[in-house]
Amino acid sequence: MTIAYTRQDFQSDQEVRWCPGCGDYTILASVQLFMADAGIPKENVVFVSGIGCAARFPYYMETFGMHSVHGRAPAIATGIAAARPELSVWVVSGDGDALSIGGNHLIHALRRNVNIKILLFNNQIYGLTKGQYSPTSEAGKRTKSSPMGSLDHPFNPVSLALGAEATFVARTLDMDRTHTIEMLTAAHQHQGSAFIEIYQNCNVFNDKAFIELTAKESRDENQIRLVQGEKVLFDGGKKGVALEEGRAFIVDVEQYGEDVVHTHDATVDDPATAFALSRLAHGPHGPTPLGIFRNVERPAYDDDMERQIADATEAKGPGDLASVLRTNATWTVD
Amino acid sequence: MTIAYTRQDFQSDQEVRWCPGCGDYTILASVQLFMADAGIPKENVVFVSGIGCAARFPYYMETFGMHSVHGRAPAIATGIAAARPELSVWVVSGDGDALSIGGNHLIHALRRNVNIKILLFNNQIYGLTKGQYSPTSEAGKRTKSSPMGSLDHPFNPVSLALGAEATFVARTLDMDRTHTIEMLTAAHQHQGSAFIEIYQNCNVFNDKAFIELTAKESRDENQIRLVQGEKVLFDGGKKGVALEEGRAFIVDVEQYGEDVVHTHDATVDDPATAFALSRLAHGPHGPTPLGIFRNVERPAYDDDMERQIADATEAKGPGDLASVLRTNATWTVD
Amino acid sequence: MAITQDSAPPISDRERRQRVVIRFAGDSGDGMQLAGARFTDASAAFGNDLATLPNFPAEIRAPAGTLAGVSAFQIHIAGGDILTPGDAPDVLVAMNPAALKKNLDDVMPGGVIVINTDSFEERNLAKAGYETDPREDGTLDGYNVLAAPMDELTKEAVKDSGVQGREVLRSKNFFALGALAWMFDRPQETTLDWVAEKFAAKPEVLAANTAAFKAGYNYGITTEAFAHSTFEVPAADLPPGEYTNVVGNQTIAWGLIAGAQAAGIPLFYASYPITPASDVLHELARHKNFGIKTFQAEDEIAAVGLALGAAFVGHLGVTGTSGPGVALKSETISLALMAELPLIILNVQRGGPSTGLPTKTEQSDLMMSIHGRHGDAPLPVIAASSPGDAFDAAIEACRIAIKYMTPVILLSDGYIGTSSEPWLLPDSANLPSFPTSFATHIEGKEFMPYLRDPETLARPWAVPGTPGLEHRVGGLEKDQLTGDVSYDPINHEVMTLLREQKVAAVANDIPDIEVEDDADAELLVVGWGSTYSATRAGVNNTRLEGYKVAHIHLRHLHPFANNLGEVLARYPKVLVPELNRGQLSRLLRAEFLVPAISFSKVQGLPFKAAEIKDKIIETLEMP
Amino acid sequence: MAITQDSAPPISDRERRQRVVIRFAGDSGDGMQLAGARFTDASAAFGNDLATLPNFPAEIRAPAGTLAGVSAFQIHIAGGDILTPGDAPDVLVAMNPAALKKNLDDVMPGGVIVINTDSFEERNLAKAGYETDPREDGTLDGYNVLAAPMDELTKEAVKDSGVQGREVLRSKNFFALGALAWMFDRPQETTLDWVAEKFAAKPEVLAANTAAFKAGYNYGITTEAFAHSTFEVPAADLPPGEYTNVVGNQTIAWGLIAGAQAAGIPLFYASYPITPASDVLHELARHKNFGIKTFQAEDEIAAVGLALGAAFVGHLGVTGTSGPGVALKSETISLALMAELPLIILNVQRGGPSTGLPTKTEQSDLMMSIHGRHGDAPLPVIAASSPGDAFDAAIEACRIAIKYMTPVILLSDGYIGTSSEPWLLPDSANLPSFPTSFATHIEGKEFMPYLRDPETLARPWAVPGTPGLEHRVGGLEKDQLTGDVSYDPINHEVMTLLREQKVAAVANDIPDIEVEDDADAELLVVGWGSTYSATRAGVNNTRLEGYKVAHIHLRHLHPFANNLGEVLARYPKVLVPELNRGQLSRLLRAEFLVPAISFSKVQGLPFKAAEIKDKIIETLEMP
Ligand SMILES: Cc1ncc(C[n+]2csc(CCOP(=O)(O)OP(=O)(O)O)c2C)c(N)n1
Ligand SMILES: Cc1ncc(C[n+]2csc(CCOP(=O)(O)OP(=O)(O)O)c2C)c(N)n1
Ligand code: SF4
Ligand code: SF4
Ligand SMILES: [Mg+2]
Ligand SMILES: [Mg+2]
Repeated sequence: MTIAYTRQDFQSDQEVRWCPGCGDYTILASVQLFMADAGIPKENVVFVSGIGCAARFPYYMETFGMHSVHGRAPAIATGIAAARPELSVWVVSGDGDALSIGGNHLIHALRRNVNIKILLFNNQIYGLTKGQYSPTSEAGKRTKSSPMGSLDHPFNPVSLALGAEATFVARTLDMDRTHTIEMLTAAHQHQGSAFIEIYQNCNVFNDKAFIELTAKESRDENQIRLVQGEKVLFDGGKKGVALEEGRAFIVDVEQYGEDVVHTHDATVDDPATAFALSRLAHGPHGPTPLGIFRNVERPAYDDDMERQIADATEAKGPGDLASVLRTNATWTVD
Repeated sequence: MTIAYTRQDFQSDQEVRWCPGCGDYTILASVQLFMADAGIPKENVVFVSGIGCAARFPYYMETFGMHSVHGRAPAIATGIAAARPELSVWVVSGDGDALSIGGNHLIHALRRNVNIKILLFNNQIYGLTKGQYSPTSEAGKRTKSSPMGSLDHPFNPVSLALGAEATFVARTLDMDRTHTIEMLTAAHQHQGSAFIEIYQNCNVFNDKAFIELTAKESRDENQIRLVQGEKVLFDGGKKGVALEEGRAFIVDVEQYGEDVVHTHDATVDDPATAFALSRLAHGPHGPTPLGIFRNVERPAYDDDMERQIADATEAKGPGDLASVLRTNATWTVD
Repeated sequence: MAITQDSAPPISDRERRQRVVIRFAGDSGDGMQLAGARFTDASAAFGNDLATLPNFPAEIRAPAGTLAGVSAFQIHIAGGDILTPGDAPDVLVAMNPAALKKNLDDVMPGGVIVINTDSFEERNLAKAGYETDPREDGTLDGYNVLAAPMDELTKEAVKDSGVQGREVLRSKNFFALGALAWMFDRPQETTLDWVAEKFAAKPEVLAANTAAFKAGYNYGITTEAFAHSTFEVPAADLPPGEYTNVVGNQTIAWGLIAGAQAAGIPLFYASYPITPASDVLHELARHKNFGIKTFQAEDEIAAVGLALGAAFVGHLGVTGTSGPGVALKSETISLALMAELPLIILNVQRGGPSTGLPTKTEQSDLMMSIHGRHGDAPLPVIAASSPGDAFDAAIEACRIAIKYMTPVILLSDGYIGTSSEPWLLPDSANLPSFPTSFATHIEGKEFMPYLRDPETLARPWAVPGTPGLEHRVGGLEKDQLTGDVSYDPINHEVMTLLREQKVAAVANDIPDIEVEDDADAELLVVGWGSTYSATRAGVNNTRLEGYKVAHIHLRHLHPFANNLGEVLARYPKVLVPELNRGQLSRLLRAEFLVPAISFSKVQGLPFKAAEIKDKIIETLEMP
Repeated sequence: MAITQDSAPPISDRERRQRVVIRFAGDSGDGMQLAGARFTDASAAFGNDLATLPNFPAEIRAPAGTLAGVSAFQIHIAGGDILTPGDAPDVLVAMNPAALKKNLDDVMPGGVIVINTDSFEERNLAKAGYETDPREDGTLDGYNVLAAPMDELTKEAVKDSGVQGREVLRSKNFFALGALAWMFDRPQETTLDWVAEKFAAKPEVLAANTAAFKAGYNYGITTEAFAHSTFEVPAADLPPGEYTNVVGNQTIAWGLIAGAQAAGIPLFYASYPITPASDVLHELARHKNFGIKTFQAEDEIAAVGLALGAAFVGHLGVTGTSGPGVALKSETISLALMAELPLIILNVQRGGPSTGLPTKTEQSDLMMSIHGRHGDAPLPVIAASSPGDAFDAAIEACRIAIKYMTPVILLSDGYIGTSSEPWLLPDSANLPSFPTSFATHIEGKEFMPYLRDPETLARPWAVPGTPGLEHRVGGLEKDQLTGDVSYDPINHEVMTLLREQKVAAVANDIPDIEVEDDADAELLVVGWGSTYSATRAGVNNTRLEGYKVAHIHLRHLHPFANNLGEVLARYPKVLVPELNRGQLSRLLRAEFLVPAISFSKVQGLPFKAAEIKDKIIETLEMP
């Protein structure tokens, strides 16, 4: 049964309160458009977030939702999905929320492959607390808390997710609704946890962080689209990605020919190729891959959990409290 | 100036209280032997641990030490190293301590490249709390908390560290003192954070977890030694490791010849090759690489921090409180 | 398997004792916990009333033979109604010199000491810190020493069983157990049946343990020494019914199962292992056929988050831990309180602060339970008072959490969690039932997730999967009706008061305090939690000496029962014994302005009844 | 730059007022905070005593023109000694309809309303929820309305400056500021100098703001309406000295710098950003030339761990946060307490529980500060009472932490953190000095890391790099001398008591409470923290009406000053005003058994002096 929804069905009555021009608006629209088509009964959808600008997201979705505490959304969502595997559970998180305070829950949710879809709105800054550097900010960034430049070497969220055994890892751009919806659809179809890094512009505290990927004059030479089963070519086919000694390189296709260019396959079990691709760019500077890096099958945690319950019930019969209370020896006093 | 120490100089007066036969004893000996030769003044050495069997380690070292709280040692050690970069700061942690509760501090310490050396005693079990599965236990493991088998897909600590931007990543075995000391020495010489996974046998709750790597009859075919500048050969040269499409494979050298075999270079900046090697084994089963996966240079956090202070002092002169108090406009009432 | 009393052997010319305290002590490797547990089961089967106290060595396994490595198990058996595992053992079984050294001081003057002479050789004596052999230097003067070469006798007994090498001496504890079984006239079958079932898959071990046990029993029969030290402890006159012997970490798990059944919703238990709470996770993990989901999380913060997530979607979310873990959960508990979702936080308390004394008992997390959150953040706090009571306390926590849509802190401690007592099995038919009613449809125009039940002040529980009730909860202050985020000053005050009043309203839903009263008592003893047995025994013993003392024991620490203030006001003196530095006593002073006197003990050990008695008398005699 | 008073313009035929409260209100984008801050500086330069209160919209930027988007800044200027930013504004500047709507109710009857008429068009009226134009429907009857088309006038004024498009109207706030400067006779140079310095790099903006300011000023001079609403608020008779205007997040940072200098050790500040504490991190990060290390950690648990690590190696370890962050730090604070290392935990409190009201003030973390740790875990708690006082409170926290080798909780709140007051600069020569003495050598045979100073009970601070003093600390219970891990029952009790006594001993090292006394007062008002200004003003005003009231204000919340009990006992009634549900009042009741009466306000806002006065009178008149 498909359900006929429109975007409006997923708009809550709350006024949307991000700064005018914030990338979060576009992502919200993409998610609502995706939901309208995805055919998931609205009452079965749960959005969970931590704290941050991005984390206001659930308030704007006319679904069930929880705006929880900073960094803990992946854990709370895991509880939701593990308790009720039939629900469609989504986490919305910022780069501070997911990678700074919440890093541990994120990596554990990914390795467990619990059925939650994690959207990381990466604006490379702490928006809500007014502009401190985040774990994805470039080293040397000057902010209120780093007036002489940050000393932190940033994470590459895709590399980190792959290192944490994630089964589905993708990257997209706030402005590109079509691509975003494509990624959301694939994540939804994936069994288990899915991680999507969404480059999101914070026009107030970190404007133009992704300009190399979005500006008309540079985007072709900087957007590397990963497409399943296709050669990794970009810049109008002039450039391509090749792999050697376990590492990915950009090659001039005219010079080396298309044969050296890698054909993308996100479904290979070994994440090493995906990892190599993730190292092409550290942050959105220069040619940067977008698309699905990894998409492999592994049993979902919540399904396994249900199976153990079914197996136990089959083996022992449904639970009988009276007999549990008699686990230890009993005796009768008359 | 080198200082003449013996192992005894690093033995504290506390009775060592691990279970007889525990792999921790051997590691303690290796660390003490390494320290005796390393030439670091004893009073400049600090061992920091969390909680667990492994975490008792500092009590047995006649150096400064802190047995802190569960999972937080990397953060505390970061404070120590950042405050006093001249100290030699070591973290001792278990697989639960470092990867379960402490995962976030671990990955952040690694990406920041702060000058601490992290030893992960990986026995693939929670020893101190008597035998629950850990984030490195194999899926399906039956323990008290997982009587029907654990559902968790384990971390590969080396992959995780590489995904977290670690500059130095190695793996060794408790029983192999020479190799352990070699790894400790390299970690000590590295500027910034170093991560060593040490396979450690817990003979009480997870005996023989590493038997494939240690048993006489199987160790040759399962220990892949990574040696800088050398071809990655093992099993007496019969087998080797080759890289293709970004992934590492084991090849039969007799069949394919040595030319296809990869030559190990841990100093390449791109961690993708190291990552590919880390995927050869997921847990100590079958051919498993040991040695230094990655060893690259990046400025150490604590050094950078000192430099900013020096720069600020040079630019503004040493701090003058009286003038700071006059940051805002002042006026005089007579 | 129910063992009825008729299987007990006939009574002979044994010394008749109303109560006896026995302590099994040996090296960690000597199997003393197992011996104690078997003796307990046999005593239960015999029909004694009993209470037990295991005492493990501190977390890390200490070298064999040392004082740090001594493991002990104490059991108090009696013909009458007893409450504590006993203050001082009448009988000490010491399997090695360290066990003797560490425990001898506690033994009653003239008590019986059973020792394994084979272990009294030089190396072991040195490890225990004995310079001379205590058997020979007068140390044991005044005790009744029963010595047996247990190593040798065990070896001899098991030689045909098929066990080899190190395994041989593993049966030593069964030898000791056999000897004690003879001394106290315990039914042999209880133990032998257990061995047969437990070691069914290892026939040599089964044979060895059986042989060792019988050898011990027969050694008792045939040996002079033992023959003159036999006791008869009569079966207790307990209320009729079916009994079993339980430890608190079991019963609290079972109580949670019963609570979920009473509520008609699935149980979701998320935890991160920590001493002494881990066994609750282990126990629940065994019962997946109840539809129970247990989850070993990456840390305590994740565990409470998981349980809260499960609660949001309609499960009975529970997270169990000990003090350090509760500290970590504080922020998320506060979220549960703001989101007004049911959640149970079990704290099996241990010695603090920080890592403290992880294997020891203490009641020092009471203040944190009540005040350990930022903001004005009240929630109900309930404490179990014994292993048996833990079952009921857990059910009560479930009831309140769901009815009032609130997180509840359920307090147990290391003593309750690991000690055992006989427990009259509840009649399944009479177990409480409080079926959950989820919101199913919109009342009025719009769904109002914070519209309250006028009586309980609880908001509706509307779970995902219910069409039309889509809504958002969160940690920001909420509008008192719509639940939308509200920064309105007055609304914040209203909501703060509503949260306070809702929790306060629980007081109307719990029984009044009943006083174990001596009509004109001068002194009221107020206890809570695991001190119940010692406090009750102490009070009883004081009364036996003619003093007038009243006693109450609190299950509800927040809110207090409605009549508590009035009860306290009745007595000139109020004494509050606690295993902390006076935390309940401070709460009573703040709430009721009574000059409660704190009796504090922070040694990682339970009170002894005698300590309570002495303190009561001292307090009564104070001007 | 020091501005002396002589630069103030001459006084004309203005209406003389002893005190005036002015509120600037507008859309978040209207620059009201900046206008308020500039007016504050000008008033300070003029010589008024003053107090300010910013009021930002809640965290997320709300759509322009809505009520949620209104940002306000209130300033109280006076000729006499004032304490609060004022209860109700005499003058409201409303830059748009929403600002009017949201603030009008607060304005004093007959007050002055300055409005920007250009913003009163349909769309804005609708966004503010006005159905008819309040300028025309009688809403403003009874007020003195000064209307100016500020958009138009600003556009006109800046047209030659070079700013374009959106930038043009950015100068609107300077127009309003100019008009107010005229009304209140503020020196123009203070503002113009600031503009010149601030926008030196942006000459067009400099020119535009200057032009807009002057246009506003001149509009005041030339317009009838404004000309008749001019005030003279005389310069205050403050103690002589050099003044500056400070917000608490600045002074507390400076106090930490001063504390580290007094101790002669480097400051290490580790923090994770959180409203309203982040500015302390930002301020300290600017002063690396003091050798200060600031560290933005991955979370609050890491931050406290980092600070503790730094403390272990001899730095002044400080970690700053707000309530939710302190909740997360609890476990590690407990470790610091067990390891007995100096550590300062700064809590700039905000509205709770959970995420609560992040941008609003509250005092509801007091109980958590005192009791929010597992185990018996006492530590000193100190509160700042105003922006200026925060400097001294921070120094005091440093002194106690180091002298007693203990973690100390230092409480501030959103009000102190973000509001400002004039502050008499301390004389650098008289700043406290308490040089740290690290352990440098072994006394006796062996280094005893837990051998205590007999007076303070502090253990030695022996830091890495000191040969021979190698030792280990940790969270397990320690032997009272050697510091080795100890599971000994009596040792645990001794150590628990020692930790308690050490903290209690701080009471001997702090000044006795001095009462602002009305000799035979019937009522004592007990305040703490940021309520100081309102409480003091409320008490003063009550006294002016002839009531007899005494007042004390506590800096030390744990332990209390030695004479506190005795002081409390002197008064028949004790009233405790707090921005929480009665937390200090409960502590006083528990400690001293006094029937303290709680006066609670939890609206995310400070007390008004009038609220305090009314409550005092009500309490006095109660039977
Ligand atoms: C426990 C806790 N610590 C700190 C904060 C303050 N805080 C709120 S959001 C945030 C970071 C926001 O950054 P990010 O996650 O990148 O989200 P963004 O605002 O950029 O979307 C911080 C530090 C908090 N609310 N709770
Ligand atoms: C906050 C907290 N949670 C839980 C514990 C209990 N705990 C102590 S050690 C440990 C895990 C030990 O495993 P690992 O780190 O692998 O060390 P090992 O004992 O195997 O060396 C746990 C869960 C604790 N001490 N503190
Ligand atoms: S601060 Fe940045 S991320 Fe936050 S709402 Fe504004 S533009 Fe968006
Ligand atoms: S439990 Fe395992 S890891 Fe711990 S001391 Fe014993 S053998 Fe070693
Ligand atoms: Mg961000
Ligand atoms: Mg382990």
